Amino acid sequence: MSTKVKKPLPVWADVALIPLINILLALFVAGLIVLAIGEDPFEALEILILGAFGYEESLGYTLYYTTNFIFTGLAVAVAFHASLFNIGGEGQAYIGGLGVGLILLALDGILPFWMLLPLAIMAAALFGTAWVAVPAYLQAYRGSHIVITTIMFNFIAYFLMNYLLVDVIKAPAQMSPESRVFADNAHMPFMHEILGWFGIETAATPLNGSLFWAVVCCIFVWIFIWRTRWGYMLRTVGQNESAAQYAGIDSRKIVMVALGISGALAGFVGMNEVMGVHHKVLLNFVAGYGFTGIAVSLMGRNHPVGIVLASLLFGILYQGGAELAFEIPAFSREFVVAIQGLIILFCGALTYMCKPWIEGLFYMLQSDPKPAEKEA
Amino acid sequence: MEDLINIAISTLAGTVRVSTPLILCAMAGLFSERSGIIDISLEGKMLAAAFVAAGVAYVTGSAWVGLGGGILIAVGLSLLHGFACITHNGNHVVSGVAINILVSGLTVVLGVVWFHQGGQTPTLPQEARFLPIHFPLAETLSEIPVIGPFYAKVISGHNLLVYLAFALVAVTSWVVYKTRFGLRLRAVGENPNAVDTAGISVTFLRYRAVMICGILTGIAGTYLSVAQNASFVREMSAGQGYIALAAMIFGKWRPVPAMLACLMFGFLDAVSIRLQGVVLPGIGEVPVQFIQALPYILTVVLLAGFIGKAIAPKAIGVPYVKER
Amino acid sequence: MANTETLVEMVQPESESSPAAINLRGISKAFGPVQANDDVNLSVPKGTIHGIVGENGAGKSTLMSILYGFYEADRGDIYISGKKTKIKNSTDAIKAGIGMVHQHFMLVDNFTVLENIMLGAESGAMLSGSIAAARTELERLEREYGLFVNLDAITEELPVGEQQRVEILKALYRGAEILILDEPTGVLTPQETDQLFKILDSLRSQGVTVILITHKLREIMAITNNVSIMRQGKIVADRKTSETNREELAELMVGRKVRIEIDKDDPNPQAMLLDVDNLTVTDSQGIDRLDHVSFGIRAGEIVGIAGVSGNGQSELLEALSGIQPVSEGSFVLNGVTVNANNPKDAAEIRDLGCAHVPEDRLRLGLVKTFNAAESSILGYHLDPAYNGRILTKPDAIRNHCADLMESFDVRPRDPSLKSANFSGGNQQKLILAREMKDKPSVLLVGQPTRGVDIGAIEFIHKQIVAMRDEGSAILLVSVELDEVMSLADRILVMFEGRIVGEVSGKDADEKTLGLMMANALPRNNKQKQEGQA
Amino acid sequence: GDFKPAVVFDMGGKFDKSFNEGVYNGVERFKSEAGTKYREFEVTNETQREQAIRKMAQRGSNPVLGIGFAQGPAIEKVATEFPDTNFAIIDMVVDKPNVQSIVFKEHEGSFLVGVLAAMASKSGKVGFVGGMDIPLIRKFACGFAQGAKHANADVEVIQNMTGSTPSAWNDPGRGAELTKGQFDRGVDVVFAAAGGTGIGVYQAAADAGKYAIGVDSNQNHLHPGTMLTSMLKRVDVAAYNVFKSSSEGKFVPGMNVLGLAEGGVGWALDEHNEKLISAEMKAAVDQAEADIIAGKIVVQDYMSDNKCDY
Ligand SMILES: Nc1ncnc2c1ncn2[C@@H]1O[C@H](COP(=O)(O)OP(=O)(O)OP(=O)(O)O)[C@@H](O)[C@H]1O
Ligand SMILES: Nc1ncnc2c1ncn2[C@@H]1O[C@H](COP(=O)(O)OP(=O)(O)OP(=O)(O)O)[C@@H](O)[C@H]1O
Ligand SMILES: [Mg+2]
Ligand SMILES: [Mg+2]
Repeated sequence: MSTKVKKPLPVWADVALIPLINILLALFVAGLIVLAIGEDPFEALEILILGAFGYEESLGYTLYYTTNFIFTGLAVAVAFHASLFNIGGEGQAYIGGLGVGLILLALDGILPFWMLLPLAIMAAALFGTAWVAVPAYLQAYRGSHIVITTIMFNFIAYFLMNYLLVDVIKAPAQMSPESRVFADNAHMPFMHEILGWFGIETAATPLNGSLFWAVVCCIFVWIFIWRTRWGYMLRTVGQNESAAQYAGIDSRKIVMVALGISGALAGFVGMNEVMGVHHKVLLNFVAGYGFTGIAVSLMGRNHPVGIVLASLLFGILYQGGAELAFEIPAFSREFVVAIQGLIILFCGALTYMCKPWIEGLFYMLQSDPKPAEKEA
Repeated sequence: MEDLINIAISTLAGTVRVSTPLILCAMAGLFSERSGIIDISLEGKMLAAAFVAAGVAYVTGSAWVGLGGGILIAVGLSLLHGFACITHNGNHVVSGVAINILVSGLTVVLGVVWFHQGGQTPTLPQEARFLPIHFPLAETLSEIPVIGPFYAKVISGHNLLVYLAFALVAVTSWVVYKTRFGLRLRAVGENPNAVDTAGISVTFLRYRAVMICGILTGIAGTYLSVAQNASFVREMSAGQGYIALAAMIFGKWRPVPAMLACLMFGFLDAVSIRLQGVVLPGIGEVPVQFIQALPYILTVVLLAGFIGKAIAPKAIGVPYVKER
Repeated sequence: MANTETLVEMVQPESESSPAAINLRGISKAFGPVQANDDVNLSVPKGTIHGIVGENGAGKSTLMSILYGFYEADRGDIYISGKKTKIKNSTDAIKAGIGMVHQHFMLVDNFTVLENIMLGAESGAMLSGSIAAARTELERLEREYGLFVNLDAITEELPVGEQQRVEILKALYRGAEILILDEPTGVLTPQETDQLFKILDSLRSQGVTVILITHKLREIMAITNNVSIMRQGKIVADRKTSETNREELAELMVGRKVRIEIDKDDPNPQAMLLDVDNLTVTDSQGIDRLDHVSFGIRAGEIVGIAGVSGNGQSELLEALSGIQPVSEGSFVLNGVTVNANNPKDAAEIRDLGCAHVPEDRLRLGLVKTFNAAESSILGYHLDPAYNGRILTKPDAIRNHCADLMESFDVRPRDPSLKSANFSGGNQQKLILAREMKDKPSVLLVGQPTRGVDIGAIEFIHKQIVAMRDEGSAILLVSVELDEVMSLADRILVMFEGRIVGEVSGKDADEKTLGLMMANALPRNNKQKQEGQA
Repeated sequence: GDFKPAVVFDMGGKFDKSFNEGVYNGVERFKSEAGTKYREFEVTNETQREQAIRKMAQRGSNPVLGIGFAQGPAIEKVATEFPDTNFAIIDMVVDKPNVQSIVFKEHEGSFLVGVLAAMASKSGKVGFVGGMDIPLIRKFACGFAQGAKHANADVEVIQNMTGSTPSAWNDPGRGAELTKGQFDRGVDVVFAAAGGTGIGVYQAAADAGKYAIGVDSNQNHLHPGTMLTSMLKRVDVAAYNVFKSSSEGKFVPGMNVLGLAEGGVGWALDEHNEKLISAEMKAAVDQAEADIIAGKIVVQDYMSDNKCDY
């Protein structure tokens, strides 16, 4: 029998070992650069890790970023399963935040929190969806390429928000282009407050209730995609449109649904930022989370679990990176950005680089390869 | 009337200037994507090229050497993209995003270290730039109404790279439709199996495609920092890579339509610039933001109204693996 | 197993000296866990046609792909006319004078025929030159072998039959000395097949060596000099064609006796279940792909559609199954009228009790990336049996799939295996099982046995007849004439979107049908009137 | 507490070719003179402001200097948490006992360069190019327009904004295009308050042989001969003083409004542009300065009422 039979990698190697090796590779290369600018890579790594987990405050920030990335990552993923590339998370998140803001500005004095919360969630979803509705419609019924239209709608969102904040919702007699701060009953409780109710004292961080909602969204997306008929139809359309037609699935409706959900998920970034952290509508609070969501989703292989892990990684990079810039003068924020780029490159794009070696290794470790059983 | 014509002409001149980097990037993206490699790192490549070109041009005092430097770095990044996507079947989009992020950070870091001007490169002396070329008779003819100024401002009076960009559109469509390489390029983006079984190396073919993509983005970047401006400023590509990508799709991955899309966008942009602060009868002053958003809105409208379904090359973004 | 030397002698009556054109020694190839080829030895004398038969997934395509350099063998040597040759990629193969027509065509859909043929064999860096050169050369080839194709047609718009001619021209254009054909006749009409065999014959007479993979033993007997039988990645036997027969080959392939004819008793047609009236489908260019077609199918009968592929059969199926909109005319399905004003999509048609086995299994029939279980509910995904109010019922779906696999002997019996990883034959069985499961009153079947090995064919035919006997109305579209003849109770012949003739299954003969299909027969009195009888 | 200076730059970063960079130059000067190092951080998103400022305070930094109106809320919050730490903020008013608020009368400085622009213009058309369309920038524009009108009642002022994202502060290409557009409409003097985008504006002016006016720091040296002048906003001095005074234990909380009178704003005259400023221009602008200080001229501050109706 052939000794050449290669066993496929065990699952754990595929989903755990390889990513780990990739991260190490990325850190190694990053380390070389750190050396190049005359700093100690290990110290840097330590600061990065401690800065991300070391003390309760840092953990809070890490998870706060993670929350945003989960939302945008899921948004991209849902669209991807219908083989649609929603590059517009940025704009949808921005407008989603607007929705939350408007609702809260209108009702914060009037309604109690437990009524405002669902309203805010709906507003975020609704506005996010609304912002993708036109591109979605054009994609479904006019065949206009979703990538172009969503890029355009990102720009349009920036202009719209800039106009609204400077000329419309800016609180009078205040220099900065921001809305007034919501009344306290319209604040998403912070995690330290929530834990406080249970008598657990933690440092104040921007991490807030939205994290729970993010988790809910993960579960929802998983169920929706793999455990409902709509998810089934969505994946069918995404994988093989003519088969969908054969099955009597209206791919146009599906496209609308997929992008609608995608937009809603992106919109929740607005909730985390506006209702959870800043308690007011302000300029460019999205800060690129939408775009990074693309990398998050793809690195997470468009699966909620993967996305959570990828989001965590990015959370670490953001918070730990900030700490690096804070602690080591030589590390400008741009330097940190560059390091992030490297890590995305290795963990996201060069994922399979080391796979052959690993496979080779595994099959060397394989004692007597058993004859491959045949099919058909 | 008189100055209306002037406005019109200056708008067209502006259109040409604004469109140039878009056109170069659109052609670049076209080569890459026709070969099946999605490239959203046009932005990053252009930015890197702008940085290196400006730096090199400053150090050597030669725009041409700067151009060479810009092209080199962009090709280098293309090879990195290829290494990830072609050799290691990595995800094209992630690789692109990574390159964009890497570059936006690195340019500033290195800029600060090398030039101590906060990521900006020193202002280039005129002789180290690509300066406007004035065609013969431009002055004399400019007396003639309409045609004169048109010739002087729109046709003549741009720098070399502008003319190069338009020439390259012609070259691109010639290469894509009239040469062996073009035939194979179009084939590999549609069905790499066919190319492979025809005895052509899919890998090598795609690498060549992304390298051409690099060369073109290199020129685009150089235009930004050595021709249009006289120094590199952080993030100076300001999203034009994405616009170019959109324009290329708008043109359905075909050279001339893609160029027209770029020109359209440049035109809308040039118009919006000149519309800022105009007072419309009745409405009063239109908010700046609306005017600024106009090009993007109109692009969507045109796309929806007149451009049919854009069908990407079939094999785009799909890694080529025989043993599934 | 016959060792190669003796084999070479035995198949070389003429020049003892000249070495075998192809000589494969100990070829092995594994795909992951699957040992696709296992120590294969094969020797093909120059100027002969060598047949290879074997069940689906036996390793035929893989072996040929290795010879053509598409895959690299894990072990083993290749000798081309006696000389050891390294074939690392298709370039080497082409250099060695090998040409291959792949089972799944390797054509660029949106290219013209000419471009497809030139690709990789251009004469210069500029196309203009190559085009002119290619044209003349191809026109010569076309005349020489009677292989006519419109060089300027867009490939994807051509019927499969012609696409295959393009593939053959591709090989000949590269001056192939050795020609490999992987299941070439799967998509051809008898005429086209005869045509092809004439070509192969003339090629042989000019010293070209041909390897022919097919599931149709009749063809093996008709044209090959020698034949090798593959099973489970091994060559289990070599025979001289003159010294074997279909029954033996079938047995060698499947490892058991198979009956090649099916016996079915006469139909007793009942109520009209599908009544098609002047059905017309017009494509985007405004051409009538389906041109005022009228016929009816009663419960308990099989109506077969014969015709050269690309004469409207696909449109007929797609219109009746709700995939393509009806442009004109109508059809009545179980009493419900469907026409331009009252369109129905595929789902609605299914709800009317009409199931559809599509011609193109990979494009329509299933989703490659889905696992078998998921593919096994495609089109029935809304069925309450698999859905709660919100959630689907994974177990129900798995069991359903397992049942299907059991009842139609789909191998491997693994509902969680990716659909793509079943051989086409097994994919086909899964689809048939799915569509026949709830005993639809009307069944539309397209190419039920395309590229399926005889073991499976026998089984599938039995199932179809069984359905008829249980009172379903069945529309069978197939380019396999003997399939149509042996299954159908009535045969309609289509040409250019019209029905040009009808014969009853019993007294149909290949010749007249063939002529009808080419519309070369004056319309005889046998049509229409008994159609509605 | 003891003197451990720290500065938190805003989104633009310490090299924004604008007020962040001004602050950077100021604190660098302090560093080189006093030889005391300072902690620094550049925020990259909205949330980091508070985080960074608090971290500084936690690390015992004192004083903590925040840049830009956007840091107001953060400073306010952290200042309450750390009553013993001194804070200072530029471009925003935070009313806390341990906070010094430094705001500039940009409108006054802009007024002066507006006067110069109007007088230097032959075509009677002057231009303004802003970065992002935010109130602060409208404040510059409004002051500039008033100055121009003051010098020449029927001068036409054409205003452009670059964009609606932070990238509007780093888009020289677009800046150049906007400027060329204005030139084509007859403008021959252009004032840019647009950070890095200004680089493109000045370059375009140099290429076209028209006048440009710098902003914040003295940018006359960039293109001697075409840089008419620069509107000075001495954030560098302000930042320097914050550190200096605290190092001497003389930190004073409260409002600190820097206008012409206080020398916080002004216009730049040096060897690079002296040839461009005629005697009468100088006279006129000095006069205007005197009048403003004397209160004879009241320059309308856009931010006071979000209006620019002069
Ligand atoms: N691309 C591939 N990747 C992985 N495994 C493959 C691939 N192609 C073939 N195989 C494996 O090799 C075996 C033989 O495949 P092959 O295509 O040679 O069968 P075949 O004889 O051509 O079957 P058929 O009669 O259906 O064409 C299959 O059972 C399959 O498991
Ligand atoms: N992705 C894959 N992974 C593993 N095996 C595969 C894959 N794709 C195809 N195969 C195997 O290759 C063999 C032939 O595949 P192919 O698609 O050629 O089937 P086929 O030749 O169409 O079968 P048939 O002759 O029944 O039509 C099948 O046995 C199938 O199991
Ligand atoms: Mg096969
Ligand atoms: Mg087959």
